[in-house]
Amino acid sequence: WNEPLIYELGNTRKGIGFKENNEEFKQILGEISIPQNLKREKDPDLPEVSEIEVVRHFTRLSEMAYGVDSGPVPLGSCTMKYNPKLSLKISSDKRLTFIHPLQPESTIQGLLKALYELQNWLSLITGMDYCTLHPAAGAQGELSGVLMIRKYHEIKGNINLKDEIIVPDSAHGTNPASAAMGGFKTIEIPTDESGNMDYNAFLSSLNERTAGLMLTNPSTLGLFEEKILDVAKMVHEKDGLLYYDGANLNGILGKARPGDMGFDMAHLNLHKTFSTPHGGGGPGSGPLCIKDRIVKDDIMLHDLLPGPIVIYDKKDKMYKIKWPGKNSPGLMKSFFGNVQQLIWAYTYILTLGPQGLREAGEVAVINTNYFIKLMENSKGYSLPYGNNRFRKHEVVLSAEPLHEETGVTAEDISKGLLDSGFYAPTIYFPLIVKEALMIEFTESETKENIEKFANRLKEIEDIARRNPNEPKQWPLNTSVRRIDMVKANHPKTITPTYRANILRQKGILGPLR
Amino acid sequence: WNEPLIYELGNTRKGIGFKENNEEFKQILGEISIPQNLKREKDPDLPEVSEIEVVRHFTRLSEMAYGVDSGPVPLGSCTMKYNPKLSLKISSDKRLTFIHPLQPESTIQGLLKALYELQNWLSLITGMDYCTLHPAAGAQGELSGVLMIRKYHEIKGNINLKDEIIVPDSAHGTNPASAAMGGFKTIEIPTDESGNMDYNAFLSSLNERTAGLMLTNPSTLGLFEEKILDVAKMVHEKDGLLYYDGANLNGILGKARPGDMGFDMAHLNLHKTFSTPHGGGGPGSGPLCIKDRIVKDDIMLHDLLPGPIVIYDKKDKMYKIKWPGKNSPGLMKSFFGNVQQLIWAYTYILTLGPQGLREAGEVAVINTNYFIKLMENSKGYSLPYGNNRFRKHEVVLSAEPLHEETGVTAEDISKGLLDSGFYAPTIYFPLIVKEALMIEFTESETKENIEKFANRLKEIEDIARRNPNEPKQWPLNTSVRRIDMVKANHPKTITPTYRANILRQKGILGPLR
Amino acid sequence: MEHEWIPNSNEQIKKAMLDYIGVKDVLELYHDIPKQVLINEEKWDSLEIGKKRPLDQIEVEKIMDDVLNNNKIFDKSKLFIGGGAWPHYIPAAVQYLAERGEILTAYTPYQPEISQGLLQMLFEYQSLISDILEMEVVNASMYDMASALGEAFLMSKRINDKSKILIPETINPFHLSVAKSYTTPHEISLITYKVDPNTGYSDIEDIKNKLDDVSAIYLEYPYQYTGIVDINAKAISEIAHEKNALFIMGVNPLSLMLYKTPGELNADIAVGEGQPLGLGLNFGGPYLGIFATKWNAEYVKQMPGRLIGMTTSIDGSSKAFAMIMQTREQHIRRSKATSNITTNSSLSAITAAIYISLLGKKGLKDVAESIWYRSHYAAKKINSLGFKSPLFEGEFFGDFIVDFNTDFEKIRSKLIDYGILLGIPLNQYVTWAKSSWGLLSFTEVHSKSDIDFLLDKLESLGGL
Amino acid sequence: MEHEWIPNSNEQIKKAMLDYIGVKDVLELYHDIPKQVLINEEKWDSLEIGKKRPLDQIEVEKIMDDVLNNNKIFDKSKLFIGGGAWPHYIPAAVQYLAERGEILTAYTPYQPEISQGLLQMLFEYQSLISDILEMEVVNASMYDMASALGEAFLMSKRINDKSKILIPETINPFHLSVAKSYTTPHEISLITYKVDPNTGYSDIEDIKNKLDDVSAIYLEYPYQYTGIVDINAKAISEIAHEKNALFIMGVNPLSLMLYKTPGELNADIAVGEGQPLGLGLNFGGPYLGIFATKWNAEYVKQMPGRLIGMTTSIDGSSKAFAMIMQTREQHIRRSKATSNITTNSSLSAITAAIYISLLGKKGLKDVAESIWYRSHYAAKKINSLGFKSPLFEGEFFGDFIVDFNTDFEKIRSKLIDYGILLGIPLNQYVTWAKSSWGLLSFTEVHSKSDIDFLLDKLESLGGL
Repeated sequence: WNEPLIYELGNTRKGIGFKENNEEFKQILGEISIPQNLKREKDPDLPEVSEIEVVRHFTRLSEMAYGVDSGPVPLGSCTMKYNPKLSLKISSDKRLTFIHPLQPESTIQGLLKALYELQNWLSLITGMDYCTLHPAAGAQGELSGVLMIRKYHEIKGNINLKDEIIVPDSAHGTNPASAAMGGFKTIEIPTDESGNMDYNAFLSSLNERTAGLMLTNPSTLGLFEEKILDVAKMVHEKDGLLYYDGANLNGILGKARPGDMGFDMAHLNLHKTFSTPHGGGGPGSGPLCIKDRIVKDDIMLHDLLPGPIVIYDKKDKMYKIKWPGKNSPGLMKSFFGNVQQLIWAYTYILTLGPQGLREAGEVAVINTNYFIKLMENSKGYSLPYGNNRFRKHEVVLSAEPLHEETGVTAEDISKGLLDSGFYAPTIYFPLIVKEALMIEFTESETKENIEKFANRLKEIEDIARRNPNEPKQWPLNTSVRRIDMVKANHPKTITPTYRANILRQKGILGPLR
Repeated sequence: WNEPLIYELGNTRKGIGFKENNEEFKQILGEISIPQNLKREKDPDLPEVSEIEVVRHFTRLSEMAYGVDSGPVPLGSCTMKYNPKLSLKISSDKRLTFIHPLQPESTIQGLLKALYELQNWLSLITGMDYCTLHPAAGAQGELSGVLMIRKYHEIKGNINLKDEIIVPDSAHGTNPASAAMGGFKTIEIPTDESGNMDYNAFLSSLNERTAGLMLTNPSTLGLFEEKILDVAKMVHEKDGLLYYDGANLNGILGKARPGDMGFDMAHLNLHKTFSTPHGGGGPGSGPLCIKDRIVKDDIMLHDLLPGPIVIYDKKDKMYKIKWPGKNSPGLMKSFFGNVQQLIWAYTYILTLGPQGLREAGEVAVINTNYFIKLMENSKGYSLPYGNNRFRKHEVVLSAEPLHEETGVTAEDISKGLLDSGFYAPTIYFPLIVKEALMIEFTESETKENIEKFANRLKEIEDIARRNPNEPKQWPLNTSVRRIDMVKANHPKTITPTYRANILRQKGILGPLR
Repeated sequence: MEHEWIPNSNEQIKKAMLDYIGVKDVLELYHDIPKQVLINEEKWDSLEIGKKRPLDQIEVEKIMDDVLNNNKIFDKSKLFIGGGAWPHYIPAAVQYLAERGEILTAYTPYQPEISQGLLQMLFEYQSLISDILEMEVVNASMYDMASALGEAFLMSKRINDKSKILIPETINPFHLSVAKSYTTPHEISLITYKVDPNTGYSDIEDIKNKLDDVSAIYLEYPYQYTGIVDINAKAISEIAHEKNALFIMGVNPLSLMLYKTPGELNADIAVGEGQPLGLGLNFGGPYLGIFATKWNAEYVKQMPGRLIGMTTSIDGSSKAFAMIMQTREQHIRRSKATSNITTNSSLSAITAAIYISLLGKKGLKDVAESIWYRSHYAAKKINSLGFKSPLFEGEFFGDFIVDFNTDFEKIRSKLIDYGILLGIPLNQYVTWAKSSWGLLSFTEVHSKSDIDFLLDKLESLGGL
Repeated sequence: MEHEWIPNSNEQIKKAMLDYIGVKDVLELYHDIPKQVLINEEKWDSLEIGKKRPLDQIEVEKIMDDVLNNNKIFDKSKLFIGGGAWPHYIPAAVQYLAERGEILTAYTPYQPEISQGLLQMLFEYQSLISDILEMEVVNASMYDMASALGEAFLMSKRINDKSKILIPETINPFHLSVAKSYTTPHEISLITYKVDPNTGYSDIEDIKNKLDDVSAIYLEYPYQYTGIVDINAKAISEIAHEKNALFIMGVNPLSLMLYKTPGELNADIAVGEGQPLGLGLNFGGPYLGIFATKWNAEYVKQMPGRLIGMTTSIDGSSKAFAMIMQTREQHIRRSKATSNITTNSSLSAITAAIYISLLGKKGLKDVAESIWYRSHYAAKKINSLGFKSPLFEGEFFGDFIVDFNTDFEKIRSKLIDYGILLGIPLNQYVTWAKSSWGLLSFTEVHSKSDIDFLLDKLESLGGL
């Protein structure tokens, strides 16, 4: 398809309307009267199209999109697993979607019970004591954790001293960004040969200013941090808190728990480990779980949670919401949380049970290592860091050998994968690997697809050697060829909205300056 | 996509199962005990795949299908209008889908009331007195009508005499087929120059053997039968019944009613006039409406209806179902009817009201004649029969001029339309038009799409003149090129099922003889 | 009247189009309709159609909420009722996939090149059913089992031109009515053979006495109104073939996961109800008529309905699907066609294909076993409450008759108050049943606690 | 444990893969995890997670039916409650389209060539919102309005490095809490300005007294906890710009169909709640944070979140869409990024785009007018029942406060028996309200008869 913009479908028709609805009110109240200086001057230039045109437009656009329902999406660190239609059906049930966020607790006991149980399940899965289901996404879960770290030191009177957060150089970008949003400096620790955080560098970065450490484990390299217990002990000795980035939980699901490793807090990405759909970029949900401890006097760490928790009031025999109190940094978003996602995850855990969750984790790990073995003899792709170690949920290959030999880049390889009906891996990340291809199949991929993927990578390698120019032309089979990113970002041509385009054409808008 | 067969995805995995469910019963009842000579010997060779594989398989296959949601489907006589998602939502509501067909009437008063109203609405729309919502599709509605004609003459003691049904040569194939299934001979009447049924031929075919007449009005040529009142009078004089094929009702919706034209019975195709989806070939729904009259003594025509009707019992103040009695030919299918389709049509009529239905009919007619005007000056396509007459819901163009000039056929033209993102018209029908292109836009098509369609037809004409071989190669943009129909139908290669294919490969199955 | 479902209903657009056509008024386009017939706007608009005015979608949803809420809404796990349509579990993925617009809003795939996906789905339906039935030819669907049966009888007559068809006494009465409608014009007489009042199995001797000029013997398997799986199936097949009659079976695809198949039993034609394969109850429709026949050219030629075949593109480069044997069909053969059917139940067939694919061999067998276990558990337990249960002693699957010793309709009414819909009062539908007989049904949707709840309530009604 | 959601969970497949890898047991793949940390199977399987065992899908649906049925289920037309999330009519086509798998199960479009459809939808969302707001730059979404507001305040600080932000006394208290969480680490102080107790409009004089070192003035428009549309919007904008402060608005996209837009009012940043654009209430989420800014390079550079831009393919032959200005984002800029946001609310944004497209200009205006009419009708009628309604005299849209002279919570409880959920007991959330005040809300889902039903019940409670 080459689908026009919805604007180009015109503005001469009629969409869904409710005009008739107002006639009886008009008879009683007369015309709408709005103070002149509050009245909008000109109706917006919105399209006016009929229902069938909208249905066709978005049907066709959706066919030009690619999700897990279309085929493998081996984006590393994104854990794109199957999103069960069972959960879709339940989480879009109107008995859920029309519950108002400020409904009295007595009217939503069924829902609160489920959310209460979900808190408990996530606590058990992570080895923690409390979970708030509040954060709207993983990154917000991180920020929540960072704000708790801040509050922790503030309550202890140390906030002026404690201004550094340690992050390994293989970390997701959100870690340093969250630390910064929480007002901390980040101290980056390099990765050693075996793929662990460099322990000596870590030790020498650790000091009185250390407010905490943020760690993804297994790391973005798919490797488990072998010295984690030592690291935890050292950070705790400096009264730092350990934050666990749950993005990669699928790699140890049912095998190890952050709470048992010494972490004080952890967020979970429900769209990763717990199968909620990513919707092309969100919404997500990032529950934050913590291991309780005394902060100071009678203030416990769970008092610092920046979100509500559901509690069971034994006296009243009902579930209630406990909103954060004065020791909390405050809320992170309006209302309880992203409840559709929470209910989705609830059904996922309910269906699989502990046995199924463990199976999911194990098969995800088997899939990764099976793929690595398939690629073992390939000369074009190397396996940097801990070359002899098994990976967990994901693996980062480097296309640097192929790049050096032929000039073909990780990006070219990606486009070649698109052409064969796969989505591409995460590329150029983590930054410490050159020409990185970060690949995660999850437990949802079939053995056959993993083999096809490996074969395609090898085929690309062959093509690159035979004709290094060919990959530069890819993709060929997608709805559009490679895209002009210079034009996309140039002040004279940048077009973030159709309105900007029109106003520029009319000469009303100049370059973006 | 080139999607493998579901069988080719393998049989090594696990689908959705309910194994656990039986454990507690097994403990009570032991293993399942089935008499040896009733036991299936070998499990069927069904695929065993995981849920994600099924979801991807059918997602991809659906992207290789084309419905009204994808773009214009101008199939003449099929009335492919927009299928509102509003109606989809309501008709697939589980409050409807889990009503058992033999539930007590007292438990389904809401539903029966709606069906009762729908009967009345359809009666008013067709100008009839009674409707049964029973037939499963238009063709079954026709057969129901034919069986009523049969019963009518039987009750009057004339069935041995009355063995002919008159049908014009422009009729849908279902008319003669239904007449034959009802045990009648069909007498075909040619079409005259102006597109009407040849009146003299009609008169000379009319005789004492005439049991009835089946007529589509407007005809498949999109033309209104101008002498309909005379025709009706003449048939009635011979004690024949007039059957109205409702396939083309959209052409006169809100403007004329079969009951007012002298028809005794009419079926409606809910998937045509009343927007229920066609689902790639059904299910449909073909309510049969009749104008009541005395058959004999106290037997009325409505007593002959081969399906239930909903009545309102004023005494009991409840809606009840009246099943056909002894004067009816019997039922046409199990249970009440295709109720999902009925409720869909109910919501459609409810939304539009009489004004909206009339608007739908008018715009459908405007669309047709606008298209005809656009094509007026084209030399390659002619407008046979009633060249100066306005069409109603559809038009039949003949590509015979282009064919004679260039050898390019209606089929080639169709394939050229597919290549440009349109579905093709109905072709080679009606049989009385050479190289027929039977085109119906319905009221759902935009002016712009009609123009694009006309332009594409003219473009194809140009291409045909410039390079007559090119159209023979079409389609180029579809998932498969032209298909080997000889292989498809040959006794040695015919493959109606995967099982047949496998058994043939194993040498167990020979040619189909 | 401008409407969101009618793109060109905008007055300006319409005016532009009418101008271009060269007419002043839309009425001119209807000038060939006799004046006496033409309805004027005012009259039409005043008809009691809908609410006599267009409604907003929001109003429609409100009204439809009323329509649906004004019924007694039973939880599906409290529906213990079958008799030709059964409550089953439908995985969420089934509805999601079947409702995708490209499938839902497609027409019959007359243009195969652009409809390969649709054709492949239908081919897969035919294939999956074929494997369940062990018969090599399956068509792309009929309306439902009843009409499929009517067509099977007509096909039998076309094949051997004999005029009698033997049918069982305990045949589904709806099927019987439809079969009569279909066969009456073709002078086929339907002759009933008896079943044994103790076992519910067919009376072989009675069949043997009625074999003159028999075109076919029909066996319902299981009998939908007794649940009995007839142990004489093989014997009947042999009797039929000895007399050069056809053996026609009416099947439940789920029971075939456990019981002998039409293929094993050498049936010539098999029909069946596909509703259990992922379709709702829908107060009676749409369902899915299964129609299968043997690998025999004469049979296939006489078969009604649409057939999809696998072939290749002309250049042989890729597999392809298309409608085959179209010369049997009405749009080509007209009055000589094997049937008038055109629109069938394609979407139901696709739904069934999705359902079967999702469950696979093991899942389908699970369902069949669940049905067996639940019905046998319930029959046994109800018996222990002091009722004759099951009434017939033969092998049964899913459904069975209980003699409640008192008016069954009364028991049923009482249970409705507990949200339970229990079975079918047989004597309202068939002459051979007493008013104390109820036909009960159990499937995988009923958990043990659902059944125990029913038993408990039944017991509490004991004094009735 | 074989499972339908884990294709390779079959024991034979796993064994083959493990063999190929060269390990005996899956545990070998975890050998780098310290023994103290590794959980053994038995322990894990005994944890109280789910029902401690895998469930069939049929069991899950039963349990979830219980979860959903154990709530009081209100018909949406009986929900007279807003305060930041409102019941609205969602056309069926919205949900159908947004749930299509290719959209629902997609990731962030990192590979634009294969995700043009997704990118175009997001671009259309940005564009449609841009036209409603009359602001040229809109991002691809934030989590919700509250978090968008927090980010707006941080952005303001980044732009002018001043430390005070003025906020209205009647700000949505949830927004306030979130804004504090976001701004506290960055030493921004949020200073409240007063509203007039009679009109509900902002107190301009109070604002003028607090302008020292002000980074931005924030106006909620309408105030979600009073429904008042502030007549001083223009004046505040001018005051802010005079002091080189930013003018930040918090809007409801529906009210903007009738009232002056952020563009007209010269706002620098606008945030808003997109929930009214086709999203459910969902007990609080997911919603849709709208974030817009002016055509100003510095602003765009400091803007948080993802931006989609229209461009062309490299050869210029076709239009194309891609993520732009990515150097602001965390995956590239890390600790220097404008925000840590990555996963946002794309599907909500797409849903809003579908909703806006379906209604179009006229339809959206219909909705806005419906809200205006219904709320004004209700306010007037409630007043005639003898309550102070509306409490504030200023212009209002949709929501308004009524003083019921008695504990509002009691009135609300009584009405629940009639299936009505009436408004928010304000004093549970804000300090400036009395216990007799309730915040009521009316939208297009309430027909006149729904409102009259409420009035009738309210009247019947008169003696309370």
